[in-house]
Amino acid sequence: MSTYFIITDPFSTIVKEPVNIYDISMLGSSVGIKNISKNFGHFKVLSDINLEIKKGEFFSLLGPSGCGKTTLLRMIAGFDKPDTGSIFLDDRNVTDIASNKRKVNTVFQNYAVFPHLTVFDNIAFGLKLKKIDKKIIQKEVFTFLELVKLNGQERKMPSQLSGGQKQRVAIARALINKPQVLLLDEPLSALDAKLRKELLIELDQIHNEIGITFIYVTHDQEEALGVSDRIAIMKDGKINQIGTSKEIYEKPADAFVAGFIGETNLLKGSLSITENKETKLITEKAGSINILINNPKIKSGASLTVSLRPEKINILPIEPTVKITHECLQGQVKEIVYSGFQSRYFVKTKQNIMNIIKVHEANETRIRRGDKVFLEWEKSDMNIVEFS
Amino acid sequence: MKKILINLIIILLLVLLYGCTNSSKNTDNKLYIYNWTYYIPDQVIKDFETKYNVKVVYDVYTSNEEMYAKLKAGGAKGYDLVFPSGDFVKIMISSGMLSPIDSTKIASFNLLDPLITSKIAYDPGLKYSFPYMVGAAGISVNKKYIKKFSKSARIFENTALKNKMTLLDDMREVLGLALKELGYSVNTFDKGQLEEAKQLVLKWKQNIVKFDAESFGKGFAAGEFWVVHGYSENVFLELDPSMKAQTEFFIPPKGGPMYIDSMVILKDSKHKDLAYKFINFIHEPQVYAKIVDYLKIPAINMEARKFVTVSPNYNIIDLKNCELKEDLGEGVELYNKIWEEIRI
Amino acid sequence: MNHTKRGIFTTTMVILTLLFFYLPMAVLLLYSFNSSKSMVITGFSLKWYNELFTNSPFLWKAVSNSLIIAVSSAFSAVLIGTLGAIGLRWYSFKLKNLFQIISMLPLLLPEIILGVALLIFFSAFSFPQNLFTVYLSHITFNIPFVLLIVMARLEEFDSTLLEAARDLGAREIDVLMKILIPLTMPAIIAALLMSFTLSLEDFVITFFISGPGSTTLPIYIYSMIRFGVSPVINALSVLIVLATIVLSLFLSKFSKYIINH
Amino acid sequence: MTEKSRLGHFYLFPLTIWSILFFVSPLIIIILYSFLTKDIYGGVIYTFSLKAYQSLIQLTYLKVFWFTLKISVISTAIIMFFAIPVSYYIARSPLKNVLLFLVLIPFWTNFLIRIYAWIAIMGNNGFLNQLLLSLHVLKTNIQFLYNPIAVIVVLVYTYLPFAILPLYAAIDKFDFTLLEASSDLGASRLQGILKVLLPNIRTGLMAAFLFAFIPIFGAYAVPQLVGGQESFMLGNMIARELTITRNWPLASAIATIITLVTCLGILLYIRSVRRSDEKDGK
Repeated sequence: MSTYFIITDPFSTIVKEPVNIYDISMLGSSVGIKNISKNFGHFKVLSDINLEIKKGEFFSLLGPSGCGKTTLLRMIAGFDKPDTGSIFLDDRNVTDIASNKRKVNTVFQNYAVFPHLTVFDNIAFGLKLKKIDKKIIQKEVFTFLELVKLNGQERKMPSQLSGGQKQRVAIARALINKPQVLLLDEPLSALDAKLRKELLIELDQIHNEIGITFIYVTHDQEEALGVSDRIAIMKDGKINQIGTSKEIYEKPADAFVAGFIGETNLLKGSLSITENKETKLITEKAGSINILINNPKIKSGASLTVSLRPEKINILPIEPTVKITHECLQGQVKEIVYSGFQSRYFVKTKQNIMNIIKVHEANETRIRRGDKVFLEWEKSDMNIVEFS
Repeated sequence: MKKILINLIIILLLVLLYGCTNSSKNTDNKLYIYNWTYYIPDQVIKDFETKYNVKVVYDVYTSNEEMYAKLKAGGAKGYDLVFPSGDFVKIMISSGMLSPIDSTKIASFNLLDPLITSKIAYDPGLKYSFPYMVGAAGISVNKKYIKKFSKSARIFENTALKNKMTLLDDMREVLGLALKELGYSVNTFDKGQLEEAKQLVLKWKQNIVKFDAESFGKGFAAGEFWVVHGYSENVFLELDPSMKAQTEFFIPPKGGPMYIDSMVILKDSKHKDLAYKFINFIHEPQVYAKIVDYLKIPAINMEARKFVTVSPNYNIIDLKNCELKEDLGEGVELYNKIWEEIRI
Repeated sequence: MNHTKRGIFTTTMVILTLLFFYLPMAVLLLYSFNSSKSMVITGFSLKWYNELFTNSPFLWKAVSNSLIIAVSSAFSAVLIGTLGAIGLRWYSFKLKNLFQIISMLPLLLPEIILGVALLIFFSAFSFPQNLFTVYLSHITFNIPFVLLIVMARLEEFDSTLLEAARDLGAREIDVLMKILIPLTMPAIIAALLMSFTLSLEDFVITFFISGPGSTTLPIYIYSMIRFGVSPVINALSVLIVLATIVLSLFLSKFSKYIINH
Repeated sequence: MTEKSRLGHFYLFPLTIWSILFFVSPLIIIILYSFLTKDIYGGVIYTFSLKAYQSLIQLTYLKVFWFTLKISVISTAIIMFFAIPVSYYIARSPLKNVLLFLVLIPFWTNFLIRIYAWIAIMGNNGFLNQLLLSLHVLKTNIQFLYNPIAVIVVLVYTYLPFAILPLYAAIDKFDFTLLEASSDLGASRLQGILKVLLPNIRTGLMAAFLFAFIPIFGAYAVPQLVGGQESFMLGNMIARELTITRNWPLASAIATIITLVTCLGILLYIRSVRRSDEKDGK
């Protein structure tokens, strides 16, 4: 996705004097989730979730609100208990251990910074509870203040801090307890867009420095795709797909994932295999389109849903020579939405409207509304997301 | 968890204990007196406190009923000395609230006026009570506003004084006044006589502003009321010196209910010795005279009469047609019913 | 046109109300400096103030009784009520709504009912009536106010603060002492002041359940209104109003929690 | 039982004990007493009797009930008549903190002092009479005290702040752009207030009404001190049955009935709050 990290220069926030990593690097642990189910009344929040999160991984739970991702996170934290199933930290079953006894800490969506304590006391909260020597606490607090770039702010009250600063306090407050797993429950959602991007990169950097496991809950695909080692896409209490950002974007497992991650054109139709083994998708509206079928299970006559990302489509004012690996359709431009470095085109092909995104190039031929155009894409860019 | 619970219970208990100590501190060397309003001058109490180096805790009531209800409801556990009227002495004896009085411990037993003591039927031989004062409710008139009036209970029939008069809010006193006016006994159970009395009171009711046993004295002094039915001391102690000359008090010539208020020691009293000391102190002739001068009512203690300097508002002789209220027993229901019909 | 008319109506009502509120207080102030015992104005004098301070031992005894009761019952009510409010706010259980209504009921019942009920209750169990029963009764009617004020504050704050604390290793006692109580403190202080004032002011309940030696200031004032020989009461009233103003100024800081119940 | 609910029980433990001991039990006892037989010297005899309730339906008692209701309704109506414009004004005023403070002072001032102040004003030789006499409006003193009007005046004075405060809180939360919207749509100011403001502050109105009506319905000291011979309310009746006629079952029966009436009012209030919450989609 070419749309990320364009507004700010990401390196401007990263490259500063690094914190002494050896002081704070900790050991992460793996998280195992076995057959977890949870009902609130008659409502099934989670059904039979299984998940393995590796040591030191930056793992995201991504899904629309109400998909159960936060509930799952709260179970790992120990705030909620599953109805069935178990949670493991490094192969130790922690399902019945209270939150204050798990080596897991949480960063909350709404910061949950204690408003009656100074920045210093907020960060020191966990250590003070453990009755650790004051000098050590002080040293630790300053280390973590530096980690989250709040040097010199330790005497302030939370009401004097900005949202981003509060969230930094919350992060330091969680990390100072040296958890094996850090849980982040939509930590950036209350911040404005610019700040969100900055802090996300910092989080990634912190993760790299201290090396513990991060479990990050979000409904924002940009965030998840940008920093995660792996992502689990959830919907209605189930996991739809687990994979790296690229796998998920390029090879969505189903129509929901395809629609949820980025934008897509979904083409529905039935498969017909011609006598010379050409495979064609006969759509109701766009006519017949040549596609590639790699899955032997898909038989002629099966109904298919195919995903085609808007940026994979080329829009041309004149008819191109179509290669064997490509497919081409003709259409008319209905609407153009200009947004700086790129434009979005809505092109009508027979009855169907296709959504196309094109980055502007120098000297490109200008396409106007109402123009007749040709759409061209590689067949391999079409993903079958559903079939029956 | 358990620790917190225990801590909390301890805190709660401590707080409760704190409250307890507040109340239980006052055990010794304190005499708890429950008396009518204006019945003993503050100075006498102070003198008693200094003479015996004790503290007196002094609370007041405005009617026998109020006092009795309070004692019945649980206040009886705290007081030592109470001043009920005769009928209530009898009630309190029969409900076992009183401690018998040891006559040998009372020095002034023979100083009481036999004219009065002979009338005492509520406690023959004074086994449970010792008389404090004798008197009767009467009528006070403000002569500044009322130049001419007849000295009789019929003054309440004067429509010219409508809304300027009060009757006591006390069933026995008001019905008794009417019964005597009609020539009957204040202790009658005769339904016909009571019905007649009721009609008479209803006639008076049209002219009075309220039934009041509490603030009639203050109201009279402030000029709110011109004619009030009540105890003279309650009125006169409220008056400015300038007003005393223009105030006249009389006992209706046909009589009314009279009372002998006695000192009684409650059964649960923890300071009986102090209570005896107090009774004896009150009846020291000079002390008693001081009280009588303050109240301006006749002395029951014959020895004390020698020291009296102020002429009372009325004399023993004015009470000749008055009758002592007796406990009505079950008959109180009849009175209650009639009184309710008048009052509500 | 229409607008100004309505404006005049509400403005008039406000002025009338304020006059209505303050006329009696002005009259008390006037009479407290009157040299005569009656209500006819004869001249300026401070003698009633003098008498109040030098010659009213029973009154000051009543004041001290009132203060003892007000302080002790306010603290006890706040202790019980704050814990109760935390319980009602953060935990759910069967019949919670019913329980909540019952806890609030003493606030809504006419005072005389609570007075009579407590009187009969104490008498049924032959509980001696004294300053201690007054203390118990005052706690009873103060608790619902504490609940209201503290719960209003608890409603405002975010449950994740508690989770965050537990997550950082806090035990329940730490959550209570380090998070809940400090954060509720303004409301706790408001509740304390409110209870203190209500207790100082209560007449009806105290009147019914008072026993030997438990004359509080309102009971004493009541007897002064009915009988009692001097306009000291005017001077006393003025001082009470002044004390009220001072207390209210102090309270205005916390009034947010008191008004918004 | 989960850890959480155990903790809840722990926090509620003192409150529960206290409520049961010093509130619920006393209420149960008065209800029990109302079904017992009176003892002529006070207290009760432990035999079942409905006499207290039977005597309550006598004309004399019904008269008191009717009088109490009348006084309560009139006083509360006057209170609401003042409270609504005043709290509206305060909520909209730039000086609202000052005005609120001015309302709070009488609210905090000792209740008996406030009653006494009115005795000083309305007395026969009180402030008002003196003023009117010296202005030659009057030739002789007028008796302002000791009648139902005096009772109403003092009750209104005493409980007006109790109604203003909850109403103010409700109006203060009201979104006044709604009134602008309604006037934009052609409603007059009065129509706006009647059709937009009042329905939206309904729970506040209800609370104000209850905070004034309930204590007035149980008033004792005010009719006792400034009422005349006919100003006899249920509160006075309870006190009277408790002390003078020593009919504890009857006093308990009246108290029970007032309690029931109050509970009914509260239930109606809760229902109306729920209804308006549902309307708001909560």
